Amino acid sequence: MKSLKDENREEMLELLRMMVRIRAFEEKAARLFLDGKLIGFLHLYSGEEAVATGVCACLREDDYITSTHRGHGHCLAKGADINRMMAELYGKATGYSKDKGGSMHIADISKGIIGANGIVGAGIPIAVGAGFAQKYRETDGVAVTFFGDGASNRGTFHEALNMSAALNLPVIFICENNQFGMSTPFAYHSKNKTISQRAAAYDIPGVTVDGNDPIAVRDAAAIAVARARTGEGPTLIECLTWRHYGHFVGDSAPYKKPEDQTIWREKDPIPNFEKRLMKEGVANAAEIDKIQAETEEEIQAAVEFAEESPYPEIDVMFEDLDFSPADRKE
Amino acid sequence: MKSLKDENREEMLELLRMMVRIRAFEEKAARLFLDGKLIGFLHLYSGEEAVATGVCACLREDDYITSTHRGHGHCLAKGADINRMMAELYGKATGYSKDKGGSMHIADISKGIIGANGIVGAGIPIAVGAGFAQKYRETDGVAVTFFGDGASNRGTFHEALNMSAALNLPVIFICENNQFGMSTPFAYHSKNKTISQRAAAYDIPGVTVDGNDPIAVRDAAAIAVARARTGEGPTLIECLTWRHYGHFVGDSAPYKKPEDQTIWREKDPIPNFEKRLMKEGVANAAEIDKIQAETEEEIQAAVEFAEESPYPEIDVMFEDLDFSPADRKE
Amino acid sequence: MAKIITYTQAIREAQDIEMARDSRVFICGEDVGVYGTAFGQTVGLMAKYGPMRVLDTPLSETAITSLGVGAAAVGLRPIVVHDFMDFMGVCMDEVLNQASKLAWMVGGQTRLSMVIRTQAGAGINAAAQHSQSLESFFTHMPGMKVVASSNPADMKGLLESAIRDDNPVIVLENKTLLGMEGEVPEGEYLVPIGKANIAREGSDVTIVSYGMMVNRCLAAAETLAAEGIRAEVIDLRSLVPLDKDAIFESIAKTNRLLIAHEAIGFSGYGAEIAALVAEEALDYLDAPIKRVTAPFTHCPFSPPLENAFVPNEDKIIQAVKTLM
Amino acid sequence: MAKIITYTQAIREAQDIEMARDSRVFICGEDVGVYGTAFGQTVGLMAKYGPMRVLDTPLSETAITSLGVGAAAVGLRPIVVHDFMDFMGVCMDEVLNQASKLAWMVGGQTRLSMVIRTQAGAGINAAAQHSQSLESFFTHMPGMKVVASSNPADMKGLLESAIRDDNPVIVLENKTLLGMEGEVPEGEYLVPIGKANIAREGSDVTIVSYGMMVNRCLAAAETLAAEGIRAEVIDLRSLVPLDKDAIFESIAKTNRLLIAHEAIGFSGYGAEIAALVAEEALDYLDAPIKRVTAPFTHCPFSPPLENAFVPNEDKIIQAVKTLM
Ligand SMILES: Cc1ncc(C[n+]2csc(CCOP(=O)(O)OP(=O)(O)O)c2C)c(N)n1
Ligand SMILES: Cc1ncc(C[n+]2csc(CCOP(=O)(O)OP(=O)(O)O)c2C)c(N)n1
Ligand SMILES: [Mg+2]
Ligand SMILES: [Mg+2]
Repeated sequence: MKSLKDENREEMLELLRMMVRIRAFEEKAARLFLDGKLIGFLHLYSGEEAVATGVCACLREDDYITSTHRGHGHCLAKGADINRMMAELYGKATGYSKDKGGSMHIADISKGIIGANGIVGAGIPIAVGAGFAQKYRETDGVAVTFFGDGASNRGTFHEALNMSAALNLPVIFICENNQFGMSTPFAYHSKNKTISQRAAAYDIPGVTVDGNDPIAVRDAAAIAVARARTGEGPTLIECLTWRHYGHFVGDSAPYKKPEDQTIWREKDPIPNFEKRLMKEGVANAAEIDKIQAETEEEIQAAVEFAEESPYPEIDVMFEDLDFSPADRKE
Repeated sequence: MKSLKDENREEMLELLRMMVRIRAFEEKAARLFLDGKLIGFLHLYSGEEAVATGVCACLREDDYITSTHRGHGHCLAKGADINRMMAELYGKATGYSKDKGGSMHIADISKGIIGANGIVGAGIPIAVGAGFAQKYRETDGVAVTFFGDGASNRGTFHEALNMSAALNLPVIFICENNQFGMSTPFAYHSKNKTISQRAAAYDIPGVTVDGNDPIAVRDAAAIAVARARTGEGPTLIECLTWRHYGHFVGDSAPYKKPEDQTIWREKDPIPNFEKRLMKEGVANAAEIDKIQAETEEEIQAAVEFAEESPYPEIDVMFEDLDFSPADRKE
Repeated sequence: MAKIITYTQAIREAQDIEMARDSRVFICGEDVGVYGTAFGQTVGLMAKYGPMRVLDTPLSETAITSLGVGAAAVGLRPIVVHDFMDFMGVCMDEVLNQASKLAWMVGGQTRLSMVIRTQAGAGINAAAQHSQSLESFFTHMPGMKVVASSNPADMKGLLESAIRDDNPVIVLENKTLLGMEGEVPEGEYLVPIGKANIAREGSDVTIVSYGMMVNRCLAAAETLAAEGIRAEVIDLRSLVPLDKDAIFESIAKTNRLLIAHEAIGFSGYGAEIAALVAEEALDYLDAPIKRVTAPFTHCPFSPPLENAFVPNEDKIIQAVKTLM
Repeated sequence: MAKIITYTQAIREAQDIEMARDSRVFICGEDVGVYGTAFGQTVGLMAKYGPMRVLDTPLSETAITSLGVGAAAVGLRPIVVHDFMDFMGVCMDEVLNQASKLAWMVGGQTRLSMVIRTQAGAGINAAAQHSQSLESFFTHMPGMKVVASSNPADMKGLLESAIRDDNPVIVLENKTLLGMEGEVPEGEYLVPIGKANIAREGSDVTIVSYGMMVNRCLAAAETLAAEGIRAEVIDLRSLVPLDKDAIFESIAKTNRLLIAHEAIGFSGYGAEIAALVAEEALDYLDAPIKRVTAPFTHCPFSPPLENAFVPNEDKIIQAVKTLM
């Protein structure tokens, strides 16, 4: 594991803060669901925080991301507002979509978040379009797409990687290999030992990193982002990680082996990063506690915001279906 | 190029005969089209005969194949009846489908030909189903799918290769890399230098062979078929080849460079194989002429058969849409 | 003999019986084996029939459906599972251009005996990409049969018939019915495909429906009865082939027609029913045809919006009253 | 000013004008650039606008459509080309769950200004997988507009309007109209989306149609006129949004309705028109509604069968006569 000696202290604390924020958001969402306050499908990102955090640390606001059904972490890491996200889960009018979307459809276009997606693998080629737009406009922006090991077996993965490679687009493919597509183990659904080895099929770089180490993720992403910004094309990064809970809140995950669960719990990215920060003298316990406490407050405020927000008017469901040409921003 | 010394003479002549038959069929079809006797889309296989011929030389009647829009060669090589095929092109009742299908839908289920397909790439995963059926029934049969370089960029390619690898199915993937998907050159539509390198993405063997050499194709296919028959799973074989004409009859192929056309015309599989047979003393000119002459007769007979056949009754278009349970073969 | 089981158990039982009966029948799809799917319709079947006959697959709907097509083309009888109908956009070519056409395109040289089991409907706060009722697409594909059940017994009987059918059949399940209990005959049980069920007799108005919505129509009919309006409720069960005669006979008696379904109205399946009546049975009608459907928008996540989106008894009752 | 050009040239010109006008507009698809597609609708545009604005792509409809979705979501205005509508099964999810829903699902934070150009129709002996008219699918997707043109002028005007529209629009071309010549206004030309065209006035019967079939309806109307039957022919031009009023006003006058389209009838788009009339304008009718459509089967290859499959003037004439 890389030493943190040469790292910027503020950046390190921000990485921790983001991971803690994501975790706190997810744990709160789970609690609220079990308390009957939230409904629908909630796919939690707990355990995978280092991936979104490490990747988005390399991104600017004018870079784009596409996300998945398990998207809260990506959205927070890319700068989405925690209050509006919580309101979205609650089904309230102050949510990002006036609450038509819910957990699986959070987006913040102003922050470059093109959206979570309920169709597994659908976001992958949408990022190709966003990356194409960057190139079309001759910016040095990039597009990043997050997706799972399960999604790596959808045709969209293949078409998107090939197209980005062939057209040399600034797209970065982040595969979150959390070892399962719903109940199906990676070793069952794929014969290949790594997902990164698929990059060779398109003559682009592919790398596998410890997805529970935000520094390893950030370093790999930084290289990929730099390549993309300078016109060197796409990269595939596989991040090995683990989801702490079931596929969705309510799934008890009987298909996970207890011994694996134990091993991976020990690799939990947050306590490990905290220990590392302390051990390497980057932060002390008090500073870390402060981050935890501040985050708790943020989350509490978000819950209050959401609870106090009104439900949307019924007619909202008919909005945003037809934009007349008169509305058009030229 | 491998010596033919150790080859079975009859087999060599059969390889030649099949290539000549396919070529003659295609050239006749083109002529008939230009004479206004045939209509619709005709995608000719001229120039690519060594692929279907070499592969099908390794197959049994109880092996399955799926084919493409450019399927005449595959069907002939797998044993389809030339008369019924010609009738199919003519739109006659004696065609394989009672003439509902036409060129892009020729099939002979009794010969294991599950069908040509008008949707590029659709046949690839259908072969996975046929291969699955072989394994399900515990036969040592295999399923082969033919597809183009263009099709190798469809999601179906990816899903099919991964699924066959993960489930260890007896499927052989034959990519006919004829350098173009319609007008789009391979070097434009794919960054990878070979298509066979995509096999590594699924931890299965992949190999590129000279698709204009029936022996090279047959040898690669023989290895793949043997692996599949003995439960060792799928193989991807890329055959480098060239279509002599445009994408379909009527396409003048302005996108082809004349110099490439010249180079590849010199690699024409049929005259080259004929020369080789003669040079290595496997066959003499008279024997080869005889094959040509016999084939001409076959084709002529097929044309006559087709011309003399009636058009189907109109009501035939309502047949085969609903098989009542009473018809069911138990 | 009958016993009380749930809709989910009826699905499981139908598959179990048919798999025991015919070794060519197998199930394939994501998470159908070890997990028995997130909703439980295949729980226990892998343990009983082994991993080839209850095949867990990679997350590849296109290849899964094609696996079904290829296996069926050579004589097996696959049950392909796509948990949510919404996902079938990703394998639409396989349904539209392969499964529904193959037997016909090859002139009947083979048959394509394949079932696709999938869930339709809203009502579980799953939002726009997990709540659709897209059946009208599949009813516009010659060669494809489409059935939907409003209760556990029909579910069992239709699914068994679908598995034995020599054509591709889409079997629609309704998410909100999975826990519904009902009396279901034991052992082999076949409900004929193509035959509607008069779920309630009446003489004043005909309500045609299918799937989950039938239950809301029945509840509405109960309320209407209290007000003196006797509604006949037809549960189509089979969308293709459609039992036109059942509809025509009923409206010959009632002279009024309401069509109710969960899908969006515009270009929904109800449009075809209305069109057929307007073409072939217009004279029977004493009032305009009415449709009660989801409005022309996407299914919203927020609970009050979703409640307003899914048609309910009240809307059915109001609509019936406008016809009287 | 107007000039005589073909339908294909009209398509090319509309794209050319809009690309010159708005640098956010680009075309992407297989063989659209160097080749100008097999049918020529984009010939010369790559030479004029360069390879980024006329983007040749790999053979990957899913990624092509998604490229459009992603680029549109961030403000570009793609024209996605799928040569044949039949191929759109392979990217149905991208149309159904992404393009049509994205702007709505994100609460209007962005718009999805994207055109999909594709060809419908039979008549060129291209058989079951290259001859379909699948428009009804797309009319069942809220958020998606669908237009179809029966002649070069409308083609140009509808396509330009579609490119300027702030919603996803499917623009249907007809294979058999590609060579059709007609007078087309020069320069920018917009035909409003959502407004039907009374292609021929009449008082005895209303014929509603769109796309290629409009021309057959007009020919039939001509023949009928000789027999004293004055048919009004409505060319819908826009399927979604639908100009209901144009239909209702016409049948208020004629009291008879025939709907003609190339698509299969069952669950075809004509069903929705019939249903709307049966719901909202039944009183106007003095006769049952009639539909003239392709029969419920696949498009056959063999020429005599294909001829029998595609509806023609005779069938329209016969059907009108049954209404009189
Ligand atoms: C196309 C499609 N198929 C299936 C599903 C149901 N589904 C939702 S998430 C999921 C598993 C996804 O696995 P992976 O891509 O590894 O992501 P993870 O959930 O592990 O983050 C499945 C099967 C879906 N939403 N979309
Ligand atoms: C899904 C789909 N997309 C596009 C087409 C149109 N089309 C037919 S053949 C072809 C090119 C196929 O190229 P390749 O796979 O290399 O096969 P080849 O024609 O070279 O044998 C295209 C684009 C189609 N039939 N199906
Ligand atoms: Mg996963
Ligand atoms: Mg090719």
